[in-house]
Amino acid sequence: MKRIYLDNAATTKPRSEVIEAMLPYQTEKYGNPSSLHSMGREAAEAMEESRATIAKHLGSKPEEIYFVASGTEANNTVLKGVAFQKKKGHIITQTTEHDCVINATKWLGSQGFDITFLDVDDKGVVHEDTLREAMRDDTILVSIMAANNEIGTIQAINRLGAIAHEGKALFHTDAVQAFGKMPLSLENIDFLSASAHKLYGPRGVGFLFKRDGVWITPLLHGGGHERGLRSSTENVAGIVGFAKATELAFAEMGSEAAREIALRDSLIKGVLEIKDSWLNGHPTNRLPNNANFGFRFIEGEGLVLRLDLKGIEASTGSACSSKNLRPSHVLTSMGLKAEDAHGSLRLTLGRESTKADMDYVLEMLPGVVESLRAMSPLTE
Amino acid sequence: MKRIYLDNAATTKPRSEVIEAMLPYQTEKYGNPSSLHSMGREAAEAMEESRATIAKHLGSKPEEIYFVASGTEANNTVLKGVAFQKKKGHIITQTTEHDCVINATKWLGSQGFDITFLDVDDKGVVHEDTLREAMRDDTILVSIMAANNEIGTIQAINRLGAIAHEGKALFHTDAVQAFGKMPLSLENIDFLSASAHKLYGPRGVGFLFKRDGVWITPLLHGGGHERGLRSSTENVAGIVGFAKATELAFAEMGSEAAREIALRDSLIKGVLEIKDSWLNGHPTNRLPNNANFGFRFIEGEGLVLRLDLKGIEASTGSACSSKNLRPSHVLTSMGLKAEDAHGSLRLTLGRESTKADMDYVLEMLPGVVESLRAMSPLTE
Amino acid sequence: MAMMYSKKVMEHMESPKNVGSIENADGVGKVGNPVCGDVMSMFIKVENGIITDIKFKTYGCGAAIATSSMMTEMVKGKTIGEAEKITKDQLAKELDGLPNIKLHCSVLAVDALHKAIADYKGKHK
Amino acid sequence: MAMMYSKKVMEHMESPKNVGSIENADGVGKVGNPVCGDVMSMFIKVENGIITDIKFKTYGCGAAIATSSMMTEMVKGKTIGEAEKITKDQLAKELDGLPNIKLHCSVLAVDALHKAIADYKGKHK
Ligand SMILES: Cc1ncc(COP(=O)(O)O)c(C=O)c1O
Ligand SMILES: Cc1ncc(COP(=O)(O)O)c(C=O)c1O
Repeated sequence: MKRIYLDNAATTKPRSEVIEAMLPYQTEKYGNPSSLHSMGREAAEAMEESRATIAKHLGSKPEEIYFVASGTEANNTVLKGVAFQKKKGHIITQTTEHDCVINATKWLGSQGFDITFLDVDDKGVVHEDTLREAMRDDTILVSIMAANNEIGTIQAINRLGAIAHEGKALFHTDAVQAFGKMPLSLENIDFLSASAHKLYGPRGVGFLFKRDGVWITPLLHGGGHERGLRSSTENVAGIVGFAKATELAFAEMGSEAAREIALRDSLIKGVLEIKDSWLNGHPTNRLPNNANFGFRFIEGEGLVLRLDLKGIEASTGSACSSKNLRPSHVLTSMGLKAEDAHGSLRLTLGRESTKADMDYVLEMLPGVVESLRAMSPLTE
Repeated sequence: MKRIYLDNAATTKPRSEVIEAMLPYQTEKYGNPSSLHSMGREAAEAMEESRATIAKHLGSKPEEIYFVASGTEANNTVLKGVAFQKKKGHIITQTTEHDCVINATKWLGSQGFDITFLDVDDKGVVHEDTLREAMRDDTILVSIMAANNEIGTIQAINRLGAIAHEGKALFHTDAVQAFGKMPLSLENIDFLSASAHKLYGPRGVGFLFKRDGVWITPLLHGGGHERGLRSSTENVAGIVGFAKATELAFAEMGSEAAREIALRDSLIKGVLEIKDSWLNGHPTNRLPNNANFGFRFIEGEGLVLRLDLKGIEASTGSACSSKNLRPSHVLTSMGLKAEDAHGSLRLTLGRESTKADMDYVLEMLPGVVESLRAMSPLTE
Repeated sequence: MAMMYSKKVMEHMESPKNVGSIENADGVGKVGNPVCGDVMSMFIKVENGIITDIKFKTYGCGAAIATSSMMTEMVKGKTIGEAEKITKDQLAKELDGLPNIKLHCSVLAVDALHKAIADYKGKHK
Repeated sequence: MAMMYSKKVMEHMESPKNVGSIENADGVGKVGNPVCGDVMSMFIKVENGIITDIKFKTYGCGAAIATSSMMTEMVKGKTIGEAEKITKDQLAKELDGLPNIKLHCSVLAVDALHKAIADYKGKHK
């Protein structure tokens, strides 16, 4: 059976160019960049070239890019790093952030920091006034994601960053889903997180952009790698792979986004013909590859497992949600009732998605929904 | 020019079997283990098999193994995780630990924890009495490395762990250099850190053994991966590679250790014929692959660079030391004068090291030492 | 650890047995709450103390559907007394195990059956 | 960021120029401390206000050796006045740059030369 992968927000298939770029640094060029000998220096050079490549595309200085092992680590590094550095104060974030921002922030709340979770509207958008009203004299950090992983909603990070900077707060954005998929301006941003595996790069590598002149407490203390911010022997192969993935993604960003939007919109149109279904998130201001649907009377996991039996790989929301039973906090934050939030289906397109894939989904999905509804006691 | 890699304590060349085992999970089997669909479940299975493999060789339960991104992360997770969990108390470690243990502990000192750094003897050994005397009623954690990265000295972790457990303290061992190179008993150990790239596995993956029934505060909060202890989309390829490297290392552990010891001892014997040279660390109770020499009147970096020009890749001590100018804290802790600590040379053998390599080093090294001494104002 | 369903669970998920409702059932039990993501209804037909027919409707995850389906299979043809003795552990075992996080689904299936039996007993006192 | 030496530094490291000492030197300057890991001695020969010969001995890292060697090359044949004007930045530039962490080595080389010149001046007042 042909398999159709529509879970690109969970992780992506590394491009063959990425694998090829990585391989030498996994095999022959295995030096530790901290080693003084030739092989060490060769590894250090590859790493610095990768840093420069990423910086160029992001629009930062190379020395503002710090390699880490994941988006989660980048986010934890900023949130805890600012908090530990400032020792006390008020942190603002919002309700539809990724679990790693939510849970790191909640933990800081338990350590004596004041936390505000901003509300979003029914499309998942954080309003500027909401942030403006929450700002306090002792606000040390505002963290608002660039684009949401479940519903794809894009936030106005440039304007929100400006509001944070009207006060004394630093501004962080989790761009794990957005980096390489849409243009990002660093104008009002002090920290930005990204993860390679969302962009056809390898798992196990991410980066943190940290504006020069801001210092934060490291999360991983040690040998002083990454200019003291993130110690650990560097994953050179992963870093080289991330740079290659970045280069390729930026080269085709505009055209690929347009292609995916067209496919995705045809998918949305078709799916919404199913009775008692709706689109979660913003109708237009969303990531090019994201579609997220609700279906009344049925539960998302059954939907995903039955679609899988038809060769369609999808998700109920964040991939992480398979680890707990609560309905998506993103959907309930937008005002969905718990029972409606349980019935969500996320389809996230990728480079390899085709019109034929969309057609196949539109052919299969109504029957799957139907069969689960026939089984549901809620339709009675 | 043939190149001879004698920096295996810094990092190792991933085995071809490891690269092969990883490749499918970088290319076709790229699912996120948290995804419910087939490819996600396939990735989850590969990950759990890897966990089981490592657990079997370590002698733990699979669910006591937590994958992380590096040895540094494993160590930071334990030190900070115990500290944050207990909120206050006394932490004991010792002066020749890796920078990541030293610096994480010092930072905890700045956060209100009491810290004791135990002294070592002139071979780098921590004595049981030293620990016994330092134990206090409020000691929450004792962290002593299994084997040192610079001088290879092996600590009696089983007996030191027993002493920690006579009190109420938990016991951690940094086994980043020891895992897979020597037998380790978990009898008196609550936490153990390891890193794949020291064992012919990939960079960017490590594990933390955490005994069941002990809970610590996570360092990376997030989606709840690794049973809530370490969130981040899992680096499945890296994990599979680590398991393969572990399997192969344990299969040949005894014979390879014997082989390396024989080579290393012949090297030591030859090098010590150079005037004003000595061996750092313990003469016998050291890692099979480690040799660390001191040469009076010359500085280590020059030595490493000049050996590199002859095709020999070596190190002055810890690879990390290329980032600061202080003499090795390990060597000064053992009582070496700063000027003698500056002149150290670490040669760490690996699977591919041969007798011919040792002979070549013995042929080249005396001349290199000589030429640097001729340049040194200290010989006057 | 990631959540993994056994092959047995997946089979029941793919083709659940005894889906539907029974008109004029002798006993009906409905448990769960859509807010929590699981609702199960069980319908039984009883003749001479034997459960001759049983059907279910379930809103919920794969484990909820599979345990419902498995329960109906195990119960059909058994006496009320035998059926009442089926435990959540037996159910999970017959399904070759359930992920820890999903064990509550087997509780739900047991509850639904007990409620249907209680309903039957209440009506036929 | 990892430490990277320029090709020029490595060349001087491989074959440093003017290594050694000068017997009966007109000026000698020794700076640094073995505890810190760097010691440099510079020996100069001066004729008619021109540094006609210069040699060095250095205990230290690659950058220390390379800056010493480069300094001797730059100084030889220059007048005392010209030699005194050589700055640490010129030295680093001639070596195609030095890692930040190693910039102090260029300071050391300048200091050693200045001390040798001061020694010469003190003796020939
Ligand atoms: C003893 C010891 N602990 C910890 C580490 C850190 O491991 P990693 O580089 O994987 O972070 C190393 C090596 O770098 C080491 O040798
Ligand atoms: C918005 C967002 N932030 C953070 C993360 C965490 O990234 P990683 O899995 O690389 O830790 C993810 C994905 O998992 C994400 O979608």
